[in-house]
Amino acid sequence: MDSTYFQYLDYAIYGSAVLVILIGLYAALVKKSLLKIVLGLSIMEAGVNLLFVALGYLKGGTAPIFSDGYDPSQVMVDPVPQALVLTAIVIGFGVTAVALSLVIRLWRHHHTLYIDEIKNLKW
Amino acid sequence: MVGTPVLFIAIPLLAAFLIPLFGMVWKESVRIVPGLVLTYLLILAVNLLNYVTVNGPIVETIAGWAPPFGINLVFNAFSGFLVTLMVFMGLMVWLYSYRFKSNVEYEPARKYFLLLMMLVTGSVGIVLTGDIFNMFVFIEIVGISGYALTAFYTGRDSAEASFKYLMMGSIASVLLLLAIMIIYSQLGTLNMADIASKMHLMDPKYKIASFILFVVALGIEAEIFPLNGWAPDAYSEAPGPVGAAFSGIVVKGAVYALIRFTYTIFDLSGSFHLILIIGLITLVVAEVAAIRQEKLKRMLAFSSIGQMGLVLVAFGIGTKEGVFAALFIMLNHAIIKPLLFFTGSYLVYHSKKKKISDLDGIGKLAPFTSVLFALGAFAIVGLPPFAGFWGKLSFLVAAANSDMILIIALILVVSVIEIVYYMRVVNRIFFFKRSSSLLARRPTPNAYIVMTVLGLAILLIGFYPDSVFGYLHNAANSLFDKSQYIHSVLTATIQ
Amino acid sequence: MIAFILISVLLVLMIAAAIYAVVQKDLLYAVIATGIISLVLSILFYLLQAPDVALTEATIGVALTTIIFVITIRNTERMEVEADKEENIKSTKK
Amino acid sequence: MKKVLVILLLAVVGFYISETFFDIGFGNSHFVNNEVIKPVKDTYLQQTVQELKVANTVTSIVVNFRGFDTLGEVTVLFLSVTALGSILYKRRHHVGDRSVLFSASSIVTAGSKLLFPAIVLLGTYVFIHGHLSPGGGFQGGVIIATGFLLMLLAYENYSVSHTNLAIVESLAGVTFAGVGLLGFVYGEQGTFLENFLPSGVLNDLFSGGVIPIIYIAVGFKVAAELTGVIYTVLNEKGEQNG
Repeated sequence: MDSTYFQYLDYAIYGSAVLVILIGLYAALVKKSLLKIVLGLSIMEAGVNLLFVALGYLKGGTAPIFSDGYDPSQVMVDPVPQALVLTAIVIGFGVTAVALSLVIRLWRHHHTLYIDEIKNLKW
Repeated sequence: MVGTPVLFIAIPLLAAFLIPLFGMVWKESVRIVPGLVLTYLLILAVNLLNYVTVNGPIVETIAGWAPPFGINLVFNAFSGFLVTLMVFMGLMVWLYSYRFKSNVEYEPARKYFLLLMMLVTGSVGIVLTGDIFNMFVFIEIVGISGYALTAFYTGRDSAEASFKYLMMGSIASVLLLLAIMIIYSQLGTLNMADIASKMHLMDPKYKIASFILFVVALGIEAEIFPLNGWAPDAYSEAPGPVGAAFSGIVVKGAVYALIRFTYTIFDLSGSFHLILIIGLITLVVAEVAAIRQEKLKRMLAFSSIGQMGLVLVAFGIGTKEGVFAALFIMLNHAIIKPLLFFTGSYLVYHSKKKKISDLDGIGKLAPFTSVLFALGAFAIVGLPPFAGFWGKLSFLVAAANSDMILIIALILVVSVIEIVYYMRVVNRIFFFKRSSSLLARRPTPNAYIVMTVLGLAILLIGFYPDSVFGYLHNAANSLFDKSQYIHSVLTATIQ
Repeated sequence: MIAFILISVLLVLMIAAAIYAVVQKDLLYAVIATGIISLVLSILFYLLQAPDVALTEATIGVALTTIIFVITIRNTERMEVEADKEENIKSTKK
Repeated sequence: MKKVLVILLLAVVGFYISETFFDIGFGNSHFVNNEVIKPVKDTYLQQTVQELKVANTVTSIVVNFRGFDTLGEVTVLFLSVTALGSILYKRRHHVGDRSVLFSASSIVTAGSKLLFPAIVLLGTYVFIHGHLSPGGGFQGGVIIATGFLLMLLAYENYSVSHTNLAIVESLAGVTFAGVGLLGFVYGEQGTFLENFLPSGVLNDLFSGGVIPIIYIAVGFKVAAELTGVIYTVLNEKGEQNG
């Protein structure tokens, strides 16, 4: 593969991961629908996960699995971010599930997902 | 040695997994088992703390890999002190809610006690762990238990408060992950001691970036000023004991993390000043907000945020005396604020809006709770001879020794504000005419025990501050001895 | 070269899906767009030599998260009512 | 007004973060100084072959080196199931009041019946081979949970016993923590979660000591927990809206 493409990709992957985080954060902060806020949080987590995995990537590296036919001369990508992201994804799912259950609870009481109608407390 | 630090995590987890099974056999066990676990943890904590004072820190390795590779737990005088405090408060909260929740059905009761136990375990884990990613996992454990406990009552606003808390918590965890990423990308390790020993190699640019991310992320949990929007709602909408648990246990864990990062891991010169300034802002804003509150629990929540600001200011002074004062204030706050929450939630139990004005003249109806509330109020504003006095005194001494005259003046002004709003409540309780026809609720026997124990603790520390001085000094020394922390972790062998 | 084009397309798709998910008023479509983000992400993980993470993201992100969102929408409401309601509230307050 | 402020804030934050990450660089060894730092990943890659005999390094990190994280992670899932139950708790339980996403045709029902065993088998395969190939307890567990999801969607009256789920979940959790505690007794160094069984041969199904055992427990636990999550949310029928 050509090295110039890689140079472009250097920026593209990180850049789009950060962009996705920002889009999610925007949705979480600005949107008025409870479900949109939760969606924003989960988009944000997706961006962070991509950023983390991209951080562990090594050019020309292989997956860190020593299966029968692996080539000892090749470098392996960093396995640590992958392990951490694995944990982060599962935790993110747990938090999303709790958030959605809260959305259902709020719906049960207010019959709306629109945040301004729910606001009894100061935000 | 009587046990190892990992039991603080392993035993509650084992119990948590077993509780559903026990519950199928004997329903009452879901209430009792968490209490037994917490009692055991308290015994363990006291024993280990005494062991540590004599023999130096315990570094526990996990999965048989020496520290930079495996995760490790550090039990030294500083973390041990906090763990003991947290577990003690956890036990108190459990005891308080043991009968408080007796009118609740089996299923919710099981979940309540399980989540409460995990809240304590998670906070203990934050304090004990020596690994930044592991800390993230424990913060999430605390977070999820916290969200669920906040929304425990099916009233309208509790779910809203919880959702707010969850939103802030999720953003915090994303920022925390970003900070962890930056550190990992530079130093290739996640172990705190290892990071601390290699921190000088890191480019200042990355240092600052990750430090800011850490402060913002942990600041959300530690209720630092612009980030604490969730706290008053969560405190006032959560069940009374949970509010006490938040102020007595959870916040302590977050502050610990913040302090560990400032003191041990990062070697930025401006970090102490940053902590000092955010502490001051938090303190002033929270106390000013507290004076305007009409609901008792919200007032207590803002007062709690203010106290945490005071703790951060004390840590930000950056001297050993400052740390000593900060720990003393933390100890006082951990004992007094739950007492205020406990007594307060009984005083406003029958009032619909939980307003302070509903308390008029309740002192005659519920003398015991009222007197203890007054005791707590006197103690937290720092009147002698109660516990809070010594904390504030040592703080003023520390500030004076560092020539921070302005800060002393500011703290005194804030203390006056504090006195004003607490005395206003006490005044209403004892000297106003009863206007509403509401009756006071009699505390359950468990609540009597808990309140008495906490009240006695306040008096004990007030009259014999020497009884805790030794532990606090050791804790302050161990926080300051950065090289010893690094050394003891990195050379840790298996006991 | 092929990998390069593939990655570029995937990244563009991911950002487009993210923006779509945020602006779309129909929450069901927004949720499906989020599912597409996860799908793209799992392919990217695979290309970045992280098959474990790819498998996890594909199962949790694509399947489970999407389905519990869909169930929640089913239990609550499907459209994000924003603009018109805002005016309603303003008018009622006045 | 708020939107503009938020966008400005996000622009600053985004610029700062992306600037930092562009500086770190993509795809190269970005550690400050490999000789001095000695990144932990090198040791992981080495020891997973030499000591643990686990082919998949990610598995060995997740289950052994950083097994404590995984214990915490399973706990997070466990707690979120508990939290879900407590948040959505209702006094009066309407059994069979499940929200129906779509009315399943006979093709769907027959197909899911056919697919269900295959999915469960696939999930089992994935978590049993977690130490050899990509995948493991989490992935396998999730796959099995999707199998149950399929059945729940296809059959309106298909139900999963909460008691059974709780039993599976508890037993799996106890296995995890119990195996961890056994490390105290039988481990060479007597630490929590230590590998106390012989490691075997690399790329053998029975290799890696306790790692496959823990991962299988994780698989069962995750499957039970996620099925519980889906089941709880699915049975939460709100007012139908159109």
